[in-house]
Amino acid sequence: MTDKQPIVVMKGITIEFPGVKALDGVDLRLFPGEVHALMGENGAGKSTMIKALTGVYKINAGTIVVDGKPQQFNGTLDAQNAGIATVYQEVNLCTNLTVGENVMLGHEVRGPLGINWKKTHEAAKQYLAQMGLENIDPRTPLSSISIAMQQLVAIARAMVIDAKVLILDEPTSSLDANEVQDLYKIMRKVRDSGVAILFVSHFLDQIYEICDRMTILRNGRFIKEVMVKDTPRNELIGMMIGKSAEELSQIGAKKARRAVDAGEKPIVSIKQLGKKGTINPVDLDIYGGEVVGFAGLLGSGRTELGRLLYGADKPDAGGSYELKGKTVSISDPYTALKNKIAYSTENRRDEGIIGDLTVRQNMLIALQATRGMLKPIPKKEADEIVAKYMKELNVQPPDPDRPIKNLSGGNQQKVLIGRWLATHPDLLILDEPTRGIDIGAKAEIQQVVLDLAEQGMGVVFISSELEEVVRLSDNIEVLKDRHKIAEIENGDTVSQQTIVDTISNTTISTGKEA
Amino acid sequence: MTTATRKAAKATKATKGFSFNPQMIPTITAVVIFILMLVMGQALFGTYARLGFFSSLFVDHAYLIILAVAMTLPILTGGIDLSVGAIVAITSVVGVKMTMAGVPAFVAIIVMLLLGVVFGLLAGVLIEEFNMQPFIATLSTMFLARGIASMISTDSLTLPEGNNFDFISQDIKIIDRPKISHDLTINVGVIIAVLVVIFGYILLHKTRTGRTIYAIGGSRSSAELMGLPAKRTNYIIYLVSGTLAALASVVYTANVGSAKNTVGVGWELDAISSVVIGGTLITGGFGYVLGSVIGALVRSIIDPLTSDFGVPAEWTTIVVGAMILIFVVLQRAVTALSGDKK
Amino acid sequence: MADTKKKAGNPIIKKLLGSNLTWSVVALLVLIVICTVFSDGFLSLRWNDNTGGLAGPLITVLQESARYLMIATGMTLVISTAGIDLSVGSVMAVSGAAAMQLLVSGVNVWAAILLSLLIGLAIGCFNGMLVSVLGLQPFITTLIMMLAGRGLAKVITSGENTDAGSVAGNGPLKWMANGFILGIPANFIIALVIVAIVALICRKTAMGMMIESVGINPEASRMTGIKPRKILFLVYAISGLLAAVAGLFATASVMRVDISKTGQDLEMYAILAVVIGGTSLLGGKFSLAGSALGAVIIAMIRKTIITLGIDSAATPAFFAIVVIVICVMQAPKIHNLGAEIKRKRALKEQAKAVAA
Amino acid sequence: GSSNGDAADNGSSDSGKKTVGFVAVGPEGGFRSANEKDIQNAFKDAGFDLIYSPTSNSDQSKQIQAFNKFVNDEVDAIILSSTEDSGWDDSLKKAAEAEIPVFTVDRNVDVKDAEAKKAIVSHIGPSNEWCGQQAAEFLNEQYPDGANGIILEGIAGLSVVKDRQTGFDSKIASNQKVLESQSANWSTDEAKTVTAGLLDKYKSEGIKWIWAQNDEMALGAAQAVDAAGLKGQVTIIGNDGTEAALQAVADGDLAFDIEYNPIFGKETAQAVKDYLDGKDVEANIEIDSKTFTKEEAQAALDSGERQY
Ligand SMILES: Nc1ncnc2c1ncn2[C@@H]1O[C@H](COP(=O)(O)OP(=O)(O)OP(=O)(O)O)[C@@H](O)[C@H]1O
Ligand SMILES: Nc1ncnc2c1ncn2[C@@H]1O[C@H](COP(=O)(O)OP(=O)(O)OP(=O)(O)O)[C@@H](O)[C@H]1O
Ligand SMILES: [Mg+2]
Ligand SMILES: [Mg+2]
Repeated sequence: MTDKQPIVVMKGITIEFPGVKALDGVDLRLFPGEVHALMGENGAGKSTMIKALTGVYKINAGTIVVDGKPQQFNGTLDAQNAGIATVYQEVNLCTNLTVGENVMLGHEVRGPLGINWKKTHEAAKQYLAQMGLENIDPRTPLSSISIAMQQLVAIARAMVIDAKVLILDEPTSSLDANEVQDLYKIMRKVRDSGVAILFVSHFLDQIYEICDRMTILRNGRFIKEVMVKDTPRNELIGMMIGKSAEELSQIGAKKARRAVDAGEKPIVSIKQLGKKGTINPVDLDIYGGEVVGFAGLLGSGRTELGRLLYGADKPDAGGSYELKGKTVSISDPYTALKNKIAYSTENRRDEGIIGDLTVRQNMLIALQATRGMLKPIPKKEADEIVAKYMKELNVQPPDPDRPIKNLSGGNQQKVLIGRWLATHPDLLILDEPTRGIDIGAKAEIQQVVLDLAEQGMGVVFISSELEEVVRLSDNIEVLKDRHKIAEIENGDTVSQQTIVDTISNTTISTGKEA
Repeated sequence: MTTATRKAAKATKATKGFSFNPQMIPTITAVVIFILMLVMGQALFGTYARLGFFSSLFVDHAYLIILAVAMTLPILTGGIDLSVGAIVAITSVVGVKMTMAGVPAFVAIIVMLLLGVVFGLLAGVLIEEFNMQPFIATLSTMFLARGIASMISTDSLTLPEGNNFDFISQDIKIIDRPKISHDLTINVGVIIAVLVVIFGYILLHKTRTGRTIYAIGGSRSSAELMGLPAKRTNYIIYLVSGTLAALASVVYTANVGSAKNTVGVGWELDAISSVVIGGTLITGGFGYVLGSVIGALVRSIIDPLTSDFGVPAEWTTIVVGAMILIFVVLQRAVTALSGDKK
Repeated sequence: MADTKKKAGNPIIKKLLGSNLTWSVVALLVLIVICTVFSDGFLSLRWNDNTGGLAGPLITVLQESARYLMIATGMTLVISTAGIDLSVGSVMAVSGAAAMQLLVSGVNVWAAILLSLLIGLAIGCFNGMLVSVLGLQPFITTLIMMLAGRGLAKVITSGENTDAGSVAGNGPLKWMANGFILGIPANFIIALVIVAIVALICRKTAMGMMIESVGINPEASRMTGIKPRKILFLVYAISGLLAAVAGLFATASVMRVDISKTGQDLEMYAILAVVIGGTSLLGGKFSLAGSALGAVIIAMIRKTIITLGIDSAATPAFFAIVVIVICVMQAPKIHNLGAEIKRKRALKEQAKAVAA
Repeated sequence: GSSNGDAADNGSSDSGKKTVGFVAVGPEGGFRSANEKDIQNAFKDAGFDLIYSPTSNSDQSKQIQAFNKFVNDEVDAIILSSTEDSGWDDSLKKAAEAEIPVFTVDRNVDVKDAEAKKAIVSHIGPSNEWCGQQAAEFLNEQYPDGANGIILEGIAGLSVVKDRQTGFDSKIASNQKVLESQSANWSTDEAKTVTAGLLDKYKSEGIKWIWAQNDEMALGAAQAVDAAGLKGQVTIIGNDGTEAALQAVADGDLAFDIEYNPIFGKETAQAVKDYLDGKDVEANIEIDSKTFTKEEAQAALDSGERQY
């Protein structure tokens, strides 16, 4: 069909894990100078396919041909040497090293006396600049930058290897509009230099904007390879989820803040609650039955505010925290949970899942913790809870007894949301809950959020996708550089643009950095 | 442009407070406390500032310094090498046996080093090929080495007269005063130790292998997914620690001029405490060779201090323990106060 | 997923081959067989009237394994939190020394037992305090305790190897280590019961899960409302207490404490037992049954050494080789060998097919 | 050099009080504790200022470090209770250069270097070979026409073990059959396990005697024999003459115990004192030890003179 010769040809790839056939005879072709999208629901097998190519997983059947040579890589290093640079789904960097070291690891600039750190850091700075991180000092410890920034660092790292094939597994999941644009710039540049790019994303807009060709997977099976330009969305969605697009309801109309009747106490009311270095003192009221969105750019402090509300970080003195009218001190997550406040982290791998425990245990553990170590949840009750959320959130595979680390990224996220719902909180803080979630599941989760609010739960909804925030929230808190700069009541007049303008037009009066 | 401003803000925030590397704090503390200990010793007993004291501090502990460097590498990756003490035993027994049989010293020394390589390699294979955990793998090689050593001989073997091991232990008097206690003396052993320290520093901070070691310490799986040669590096680490252990054995054997299957019992623990006292995290990822050296010196002056304090016999180990405890607690306190996370 | 059910080979067999327990059992049996081959009387059991119990090589193995069972159990919990307790050997010496010294100084035997257990518990709590509250590294903390503990034992007996063999009324303690229940060594049964209790508490309450979760991902655990500090403190306390029990077993069997030898190097054996039992030193999932089995294997190895009359010089080497063999057998590489070969062959076939 | 002034005066201030460095093994119970306590007390009584420096798990390197430290401290004399008989040349040379007299106790050290030899004034202690010989001779007369036996050794490779073994081998009659020698690492409790094992293993041959190289192990062996119901049928010999062992001999649990007399603090202190006062001192002061049969043991216990 095309004159070009594919640089990577994977045929009939099959991978079995104990109990799962993650991939079943999947084909994939990557062409130089093309951006190729790998499409599929959570658990479809995208990441597995990538790991099959780079040899992280051993294939049970199939052939891999790179540059005309049959290949059987064993490990990223091998693949790299063959010119395949990969950014895996979960951020894989070393938090004990600096940003610069992470970018350059294994490619440090060497002089006669071994590594030349000056040159190395300069090089790192350039690669970071490419990602729009020009102002990050390469000597900053990686642990001190947010997970989103870390994702950018990981991509910068991939640029260091001048590769023939560049693989990006959900690089945009935690980026906001600006970062995504920066990323496109680079992808285009790289593509035009004749590199083949494999791109995974759950944002159809992104696919249609940047990709030329796509391969669709479903339940570990190969569905079809098509050109993007001649595939309408709903056809694509149809192929991905196996039912027609129409069945995906468009959730949440524009909502106006529900009228608060006089004398109604907010679930949570904070005054001047802040933490030096991460978030300046904030006033905030959250009422039952409303969805409060936190909008802001990367590093604006949304996560930090959420963590404060949950007691994950200790707030500085001087702030006040009221729960349903009575002053409390939420000193740690345990007290927060006891007071029916739950927080779902944005950093799934490090602060969310407990990898070796089963899905079941991961779902129950928070509830268990609130009940106390010595009062185990009765088996019957436990079974009910697990069954309920496995079904409601449609966790794949529907087997609660596998280690959660073996689930696909998106499904892990669902399990975690189940964990927090199981504690029946009055206030549920969701930090990037739809990160890495496929369109079907995203709709489900958004629906869940609205239903919860309906039932009178207060929900804080933190997301880098303004569109989502605007669509779901009754009330939007806008943050910038770790200050709360505005509180916008949602309504017909409010649009994404409103938020963007607010952010760019506000200059923080106090000026001083938190 | 929002991008720019926003990130400018981040950057400044990020750099602020990291103007110097917080990972160094434990090591710096170690140095300070070490000096304090010396001052205290001098003030109370008046012998801790003598050149002779420093001479024997280094001459008698050259082997421990080498072992500390050897131990630093595995610990930085979150591993450990319990076999160093036993490797000292077997290499010294073999080495001395050979010289007694008339083999020229330098051949014996080479064989000793090769033995170290072999045991390092064995550990590497067990860890990488049969994913045994370093602790267990090296515990086994420790038993193995010690066992073979005592199978070879349980006598205390003495180096024959005029063997050329002597050159290592020959005193080099830098300052020669009438009283030996005021001489400043070193020997080749000390020089070897210094070279080993330099080697360790270069390996860790000037080579990619060194950086990979830190990366593995941060997260082995990440290191692998980042395309770093984790496996090869781990082999290198245990090869090096095994070989350095053998080198330590050469130095020690030369000093005492004899060998014994029971030599080096518990030295691995001394080495580990030295490394930890020096501020290296036992879970890996953070630490410095120079820290380990300081650690070794601290570990070395704890014993003399204890005996000078005239601690009653039964209490000695308690006091030694207490001293190390106070040390790590102080270190921990300083680190915590200087506000690093967790 | 794509047809989850369809799997190659019999799942049960697969599972069995996969599990460490199986390989431990195999190892144990092999050792027993070896011993029986070398000394025919090895499996013989006879009734011994003046001890009022069964006698024979296997019985002594059970008797010795009791102490390993204790420390291995405590060690399992500690290791599951990604920690380590090097002080168990010294704690054994301390509690043993305390018990003997108290007996000699005329304290009632039960009081002596209780007190020495409390001392063990106290040391455990101290470890726990340092690790959880001060956040010191487990390895160095317990290493310090290992040093100090020995000293404490020496202080308690003022440097003597106190012998309470001739103290009147030391019966109960003596029985603990030498007595028999229905012909089976009492200390072994006591140990089993204790292990069972710990296992029950771990699995019937949420303790086990929480310990594992702290070991796997402390930060995530904190975010789910677990208090990692509490858990850490708890496991070290338990380890200390169980080590004290082991100390009683070790000293009561001869009614004499050996301040420099009692419990020496036993921390290493405990750790070996735990690992042989299939718990990773990196923390996380633990198996008390596995560790128990590991403990018995350790005792069996030592027995084998005696039975084969291995020259004392060669003992460590023999020990090492057995351990290495067991661990290598447990390596996935080995028991996935079959599957791996099949996979390789399949791919070869394909390659040919493609080529053709 | 050494300041002069009568060491007998009980100057609480260090003025005129002579300092002696004691390179020791450490309180490891049994013989060791008794011996080191006695030495420490003896020197205190003799008006010396004794700095005690033990090692851990008989590690020679720590002893060498302590020794060299004493040289730097310019103590007036060094008492060396070494864990190893070799490896002391360099340190002794230093001592010689600093003119610090060295007195070896318990274990003699063999020195090649002539310089180093000068440093050693005298050796004080009982003989290990003698102990081994006593055990052998007792067995020979117990079983004139031979019998099967086993030996419980100390930690493999220590020179005590070798010396006692040499002594034993030099005297034991050819008709005595040693079925097996196993190490029980000086430990009562290990000795019990090992002995139990060997009793099972050699049930057919029948074990008539057990020679344990120290009392700790002898007591362990006795318990194993008792548990196996063979009490009285096996001749067990211990070594060291600790109180517990004598008690056991008196009770008939052990047949014979050989003393390795730890009480020579006085003699040592005297030797040091004489030397520092310029008198000359014997190069080898052998401390004689006793042996104990049932009666002798009982007598010794009744006399109440045993300090350990
Ligand atoms: N190591 C593993 N062991 C067992 N099963 C696994 C393992 N890794 C992945 N799987 C299974 O393979 C299937 C595909 O997972 P994969 O991560 O490829 O999905 P994905 O397409 O990347 O989904 P997402 O969009 O959420 O990342 C999932 O059902 C998952 O449970
Ligand atoms: N683990 C952390 N340790 C220290 N500082 C952090 C950490 N995570 C984030 N920060 C810093 O705190 C500030 C706010 O980061 P945060 O992640 O809350 O931004 P955000 O608004 O949540 O955006 P996003 O969640 O999309 O990253 C940023 O400057 C970031 O560098
Ligand atoms: Mg994925
Ligand atoms: Mg965030």
